[in-house]
Amino acid sequence: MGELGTGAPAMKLELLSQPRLLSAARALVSTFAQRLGFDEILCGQITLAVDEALCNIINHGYGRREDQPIWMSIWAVERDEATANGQEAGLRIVLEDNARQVDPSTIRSRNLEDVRPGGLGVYIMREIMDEVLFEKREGQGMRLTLVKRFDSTRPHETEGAEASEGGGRR
Amino acid sequence: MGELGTGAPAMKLELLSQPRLLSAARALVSTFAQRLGFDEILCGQITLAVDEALCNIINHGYGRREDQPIWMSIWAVERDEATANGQEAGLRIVLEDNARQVDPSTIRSRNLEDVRPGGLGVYIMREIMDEVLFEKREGQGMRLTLVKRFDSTRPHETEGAEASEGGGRR
Amino acid sequence: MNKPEHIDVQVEVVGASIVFRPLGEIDLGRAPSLRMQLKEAQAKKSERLIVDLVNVPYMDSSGVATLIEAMQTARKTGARLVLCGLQDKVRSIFEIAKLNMVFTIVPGLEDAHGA
Amino acid sequence: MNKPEHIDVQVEVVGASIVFRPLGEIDLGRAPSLRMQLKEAQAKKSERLIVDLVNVPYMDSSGVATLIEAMQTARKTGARLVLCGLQDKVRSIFEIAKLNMVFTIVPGLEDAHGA
Ligand SMILES: Nc1ncnc2c1ncn2[C@@H]1O[C@H](COP(=O)(O)OP(=O)(O)O)[C@@H](O)[C@H]1O
Ligand SMILES: Nc1ncnc2c1ncn2[C@@H]1O[C@H](COP(=O)(O)OP(=O)(O)O)[C@@H](O)[C@H]1O
Repeated sequence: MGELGTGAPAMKLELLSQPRLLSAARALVSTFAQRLGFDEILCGQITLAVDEALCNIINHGYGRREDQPIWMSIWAVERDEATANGQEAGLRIVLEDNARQVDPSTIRSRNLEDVRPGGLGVYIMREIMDEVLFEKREGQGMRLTLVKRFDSTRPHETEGAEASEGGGRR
Repeated sequence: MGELGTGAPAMKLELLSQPRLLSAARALVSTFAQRLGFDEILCGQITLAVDEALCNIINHGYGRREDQPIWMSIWAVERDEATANGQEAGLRIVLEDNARQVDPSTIRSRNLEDVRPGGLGVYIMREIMDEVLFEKREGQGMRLTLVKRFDSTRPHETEGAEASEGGGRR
Repeated sequence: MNKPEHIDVQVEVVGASIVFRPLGEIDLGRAPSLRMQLKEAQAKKSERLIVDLVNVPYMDSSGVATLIEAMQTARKTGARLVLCGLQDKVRSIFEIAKLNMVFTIVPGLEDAHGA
Repeated sequence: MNKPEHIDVQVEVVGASIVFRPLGEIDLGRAPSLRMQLKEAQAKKSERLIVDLVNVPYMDSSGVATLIEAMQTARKTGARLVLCGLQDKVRSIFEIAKLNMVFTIVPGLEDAHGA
């Protein structure tokens, strides 16, 4: 299977690290996921995962500084393109920043059983997306790769469905 | 009055010249205009103007080639920022491409009285936006600047309102 | 590179009218699909073609161009073309382009059958 | 550089309950405003705080964190906190974060008064 998203991204959004821009970034992701054919619940979940990632860059990466750049690149392989090219069909979103570099292994969720404010973002990303990869960029800043396939291996949670119960903490 | 939109744009979207990406670009513009405080009708109109501009780049600039870049930069000055900085409050959107350069004076609408398919895009942009400026970029490609102010001088058309009747053809 | 985009349309024959109801946004990518399906509907030569836009939240000038073309076809064959169900955002483009006098536009489907 | 964002909230006192109804998306920019207004509502010390999310189309984890904090405050004072009116997208985040068992969540406002 070819890797999802090689060549130029369909879209690349550069935005300042400002919370007021998040709704526009979400609208971009959600509308594009919808046009690709993800169902409404999945579009909402993908959008949530990206939003959580952007919030973390603003909060942890840039310490709430509002004048810093974030880059969001989006690749898409549609179902019939995938069949034709031997690629996997889905959406690949890469977020990059110029923020301080941290060891990727330190970016993880707390234990969910300990209910308290905060500490849900990374858990949510991993629950929703098929791939969640934090890396240091060459030079400066971090890169986060988020992949969601049409043939997702993640449970599609709906009311009452507890398919991932006991799936562990990451 | 300071010019609307100096310094780094709040957002810059680079997209390939593909019609399937237009809905996502529209969602970005519409949601951001809404967050800035434009009312629903105006958000829809601003989005339409930008969409028409993107269609023209795809159709006329790139002759429907789907692998070419388009850049959309967005600056915003909120109402209270404007008061504080002596700037005009509103939205400035700049579209740039690498397409063939044409004399800006050749980009204009046909006579609307002659009802036939096509030839509405530029007219619509000028009806909606306060500024519509086509320019050749340095080197290659075109640049289109679209500005909408909160204190717009354009009529806000609503059902039955014919404020711009006889406003002439451009 | 990318397949042409498709727009779903419900088509019903009601008496001497065809009701043509597209579902979703009509933009540059989808206008060709709309155009083809309008041609098919017009080939059926009904007295009246009702384009019900109740499920169209957005339309750009490529959609409008497609409807103007359909109107010209209708005129040639002596058929009527009626638009109904326009949402605010869609009505806005017809007003801006000064086409609300050129098309026969009525509020709802029930008004369209007599228009 | 940018002003903190505000979220509109309708607050009503109904018997021994306060109904707290935010309007619009709850995200990183708006969570601080929600937090402040929740604190004000909780300072009124009613028996039950009903957070009616019927007009909230979207919530991220900063909104959820704010509600967890409000729940902890409620527990300290012996008050009840009840959530109602969750739209599908909002319910989804509570399910993913396994918080649907932690909060008291009921379908509609009419169910919340007894919960
Ligand atoms: N972009 C980032 N840069 C640096 N650290 C991060 C980043 N994202 C997450 N982290 C670290 O991972 C932890 C867990 O993140 P998360 O699950 O989103 O919870 P929260 O943001 O509420 O703390 C954070 O507290 C932070 O230490
Ligand atoms: N980006 C562009 N590059 C080159 N020519 C353009 C561009 N945009 C518009 N034009 C020219 O201006 C004319 C009017 O455009 P418009 O009003 O949008 O109508 P239409 O696109 O339907 O022809 C076009 O026919 C074209 O000749």
